[in-house]
Amino acid sequence: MKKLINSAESVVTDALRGVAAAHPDLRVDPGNRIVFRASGPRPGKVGLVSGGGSGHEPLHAGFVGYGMLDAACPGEIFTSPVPDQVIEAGAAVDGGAGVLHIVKNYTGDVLNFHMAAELCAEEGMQVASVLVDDDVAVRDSLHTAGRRGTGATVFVEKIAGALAETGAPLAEVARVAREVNARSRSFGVALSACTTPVSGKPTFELSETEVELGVGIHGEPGRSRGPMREARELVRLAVDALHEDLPVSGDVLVMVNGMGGTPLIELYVTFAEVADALADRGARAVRSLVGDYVTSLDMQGFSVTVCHLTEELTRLWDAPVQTPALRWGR
Amino acid sequence: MKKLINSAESVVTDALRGVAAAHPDLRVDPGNRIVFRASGPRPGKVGLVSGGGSGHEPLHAGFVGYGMLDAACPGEIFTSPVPDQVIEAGAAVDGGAGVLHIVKNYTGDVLNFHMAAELCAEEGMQVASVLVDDDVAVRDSLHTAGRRGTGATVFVEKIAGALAETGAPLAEVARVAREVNARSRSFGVALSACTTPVSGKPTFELSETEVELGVGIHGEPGRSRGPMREARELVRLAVDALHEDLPVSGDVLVMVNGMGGTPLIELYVTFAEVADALADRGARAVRSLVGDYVTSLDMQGFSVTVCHLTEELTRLWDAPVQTPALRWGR
Amino acid sequence: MDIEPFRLWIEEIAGSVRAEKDMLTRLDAAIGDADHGANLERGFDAALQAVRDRAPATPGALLTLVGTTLIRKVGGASGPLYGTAFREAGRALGEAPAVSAADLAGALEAGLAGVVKLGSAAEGDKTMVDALTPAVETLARAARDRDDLTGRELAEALRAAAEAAGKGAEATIPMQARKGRASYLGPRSIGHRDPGATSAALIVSALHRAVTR
Amino acid sequence: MDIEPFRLWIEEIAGSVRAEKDMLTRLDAAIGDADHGANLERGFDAALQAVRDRAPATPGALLTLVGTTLIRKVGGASGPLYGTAFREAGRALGEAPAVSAADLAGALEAGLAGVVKLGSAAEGDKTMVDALTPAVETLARAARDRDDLTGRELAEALRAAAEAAGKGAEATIPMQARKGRASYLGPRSIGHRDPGATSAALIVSALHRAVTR
Ligand SMILES: Nc1ncnc2c1ncn2[C@@H]1O[C@H](COP(=O)(O)OP(=O)(O)O)[C@@H](O)[C@H]1O
Ligand SMILES: Nc1ncnc2c1ncn2[C@@H]1O[C@H](COP(=O)(O)OP(=O)(O)O)[C@@H](O)[C@H]1O
Ligand SMILES: [Mg+2]
Ligand SMILES: [Mg+2]
Ligand SMILES: [Mg+2]
Ligand SMILES: [Mg+2]
Repeated sequence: MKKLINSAESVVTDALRGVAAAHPDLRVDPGNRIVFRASGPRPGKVGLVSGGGSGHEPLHAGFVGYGMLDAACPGEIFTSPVPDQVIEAGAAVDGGAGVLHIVKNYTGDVLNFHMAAELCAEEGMQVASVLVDDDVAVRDSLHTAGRRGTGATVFVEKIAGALAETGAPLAEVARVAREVNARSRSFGVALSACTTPVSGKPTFELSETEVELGVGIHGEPGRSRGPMREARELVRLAVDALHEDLPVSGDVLVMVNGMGGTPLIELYVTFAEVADALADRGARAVRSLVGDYVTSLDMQGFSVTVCHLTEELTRLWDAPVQTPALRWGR
Repeated sequence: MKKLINSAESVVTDALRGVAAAHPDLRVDPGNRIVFRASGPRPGKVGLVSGGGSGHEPLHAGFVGYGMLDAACPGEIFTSPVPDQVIEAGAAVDGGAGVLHIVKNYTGDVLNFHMAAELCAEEGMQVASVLVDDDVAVRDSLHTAGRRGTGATVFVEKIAGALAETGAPLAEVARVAREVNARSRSFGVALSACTTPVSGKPTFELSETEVELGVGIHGEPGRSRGPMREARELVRLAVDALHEDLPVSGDVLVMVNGMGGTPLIELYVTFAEVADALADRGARAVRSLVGDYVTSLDMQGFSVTVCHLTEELTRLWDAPVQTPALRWGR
Repeated sequence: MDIEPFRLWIEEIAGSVRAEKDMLTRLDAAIGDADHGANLERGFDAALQAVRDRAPATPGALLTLVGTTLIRKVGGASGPLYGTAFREAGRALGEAPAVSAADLAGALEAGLAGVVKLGSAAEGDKTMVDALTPAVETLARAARDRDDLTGRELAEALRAAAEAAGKGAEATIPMQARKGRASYLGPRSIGHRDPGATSAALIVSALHRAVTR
Repeated sequence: MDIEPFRLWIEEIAGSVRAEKDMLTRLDAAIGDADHGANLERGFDAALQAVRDRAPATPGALLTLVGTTLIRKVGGASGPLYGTAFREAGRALGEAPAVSAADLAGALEAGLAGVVKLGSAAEGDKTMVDALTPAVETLARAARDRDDLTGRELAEALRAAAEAAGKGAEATIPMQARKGRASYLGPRSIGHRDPGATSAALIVSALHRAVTR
């Protein structure tokens, strides 16, 4: 394993120093490991806090800024943040209109945000939580941990962030966040596993002729293993999985997401196939993102996330955003 | 080799379909392999045309748009474009004020752009060329191919693009482009080689304990091989190499560039060390980019590019830009 | 039992987590995300440090401090779960400067209940609950049968509890996970030992060693 | 010589480039960017197609068409260089429907001059020039000595030229590159055979085969 790090222990803190040095619009609290907007809370605006394990950059710190998050709480690599971070972050960004926690559905994230929310509520803070669980590779059921939160997190953060910017109340911001999640589905395919700095070994082994279908964003192996195929066929498998869960049609927002190790030229090849596969089903990719947005360290592969748009969601998606990783309209 | 492609032969065309589908602001001519601004030429504005081998995405197509390029000509993977592309692109973007060719200094690019420029001139088009040659890993001399053009290309395209947007004449735009190049230096370090779709094998072999110092952007092995070290020390080597060639001081624009396979969290770790190493020499990273801007397919590693700013260059860097890969101020 | 064996317990846990870190991570790599060893090392090192720095006065205060530290430092699923376990156990012990074997058993029962309430895993779901439940039941049964246990009897009960925890962890191998990350694998989680059940067994063993040291 | 051996030449080049594509790419991977085989395959396949589609009437027109096609299709360093070589050679042959061995030698000299003018590489710089120069000189010497060569003499001269090209390519191994991508390696380019010199030798060999076929 070769990694551009000083030590496995200091990766997250070192990266936060880099974030602070690179982005004057952000303020970093390295001790508590929180990334805020430098501009501070805006009175009357709902504060958006998200967080999760590191290793998924630009998620979440890269989405802090005007029109999106107010603060991000990065945990250790692939480990959810601790409640203290979430509590501190919420207190710092609360403009009096309450705080929305955007939580990806993993046991660790859920439990730690849950504890934080309880403690915040005890101290009189208005807190709502929205759970992102868009990954159709995992079958949902009452008796399991439920679906994982993956690519839709970017959509939820962007769209809820845009609504919050208008001064909408907490309940409304939470409502739209849940709506985005309900309308979004993701599926991932890995060509290779990833290697965490701490373990130093790939999280699973794939041969030169295999892919992992339905892979998670922590290097968890997926639903099944299959033979490597050309991009067109891998995309068909992914779009079929999305379609089976929630039939695609109409205007959709699409993200073709690299996992950290995929060359951008391959993501464009993939996007071309996704757009075709959607068109074949009568859906139109009217808005899109192509690139690395929710990564898994150095994993190679792609995920597709589709969100079924409404007029409101399209408008909020198009609204100005100014963060390190998403920027437009301003 | 596993790649998200349909075939080695169709990578570039397939990716161009993806670019067309993802970016309504761009117009793609798939036959001639040219990416234009959808808005077309603006009368009186110098047209900026760049191009080069594919595999370096987002360079160059990702930099087509307001405030930057007017057209990009992607060649095959790591192979310069052919003169026809450059001629067609220039004819389409010429708003009557002439066309600037931004050419990275590789024999193939130089020869093909040179042939294109000659043919354009024969047809009465006003053409100027600027050669980007910022890579200090290659010793410059009259008897060699000279330095390679790498990261500074992004700076040249951004800053010359901003000046062209003001309606400045061709000679002025070429002058500022050359100034940016003269004030910029780059150095790259590879942790792994890259694999082209056609060859299917890594361009060189590196052991688990080695790095390639001064690597090029086509998977060319670098100046020398050295032991793998922590990020801080690799950065010192890179910044030393820059400093030896053109002492760093004052306000600088810095890019820490991934090579396609490097996790973003590692690039932030790297940026933190670069900012420190510059500060130790009395320079300040007042503007920065951290991410994948000039890639080498799936190569892992980083390159650092430093541009010594002037007031004019800072102003032009800050000017609005609206392209797939760089976007601000608008 | 005064506070000393509780202090030793945390020391023993920190030591065995450090020794078995790679093994725990390897188990987590197979069906999770390869961080369980690092998570627990970070957590118990910090807990040990907190106990040294803050020198809590009672067993209850010590366990509560350990739990709070785990919650604050570990993250992931195991942080809040183990953290809650220690906090609930500490709360059950109250402020008594010394506690009986029955108190200890009651505290561990409270800790387990906290884990189940927070994570809503049942036995058979392939989690730490599968190691903790038989261990806690073994100790509780021994303590329930008698007024109080002698030192030797307590040691023997804890040995049996540790053995039960180890068996419980072993028994997770053929299970299909229904909670935590491993559940994403569905049937492919079968055939792997659960990392949290394995660390739970280490924690119970550590208690046995702490009491007999 | 009428147009036929020239048509055959392009066919032979396309065939041997296709056969040796991987070898050329491997050489380019060692000191360049691993595309020389693909570049030339794309170029000469297109050239062959163009010759078939457009059926040029004279040797000069054929070589010019090949050169233009290479420039349009190959890209990279080798595209303009080989393209210029064929275009200059074609231009030298003018519109004659048949040409002498001396004409051929003159055309190849013109082609080589075009390469040198465009790329400004000298012998010893570790480029295609190191294979082309001895080959062109060998042929020119044979043609200069005589009024015109018989078919057998021309074949023999081209065999010698091909051999000289091969030796020239071989001789690039110990050279340090001063032009093209390989120059970036500095002393590390030593010990590798130049891909362009190697393909140049294939092209000269192909001419020998075309004339004797
Ligand atoms: N809902 C739950 N209830 C009880 N234990 C759980 C639950 N979810 C996960 N666990 C335990 O946590 C362990 C994983 O811990 P760890 O790797 O530290 O956290 P994470 O899964 O967040 O990376 C699992 O092996 C399992 O024993
Ligand atoms: N300036 C030059 N003059 C003559 N030949 C050159 C020059 N530069 C490069 N070459 C030849 O071109 C070959 C490489 O061609 P190719 O791989 O197709 O192009 P690129 O280097 O652009 O990828 C080299 O092996 C060398 O023989
Ligand atoms: Mg984890
Ligand atoms: Mg090339
Ligand atoms: Mg884990
Ligand atoms: Mg090449």
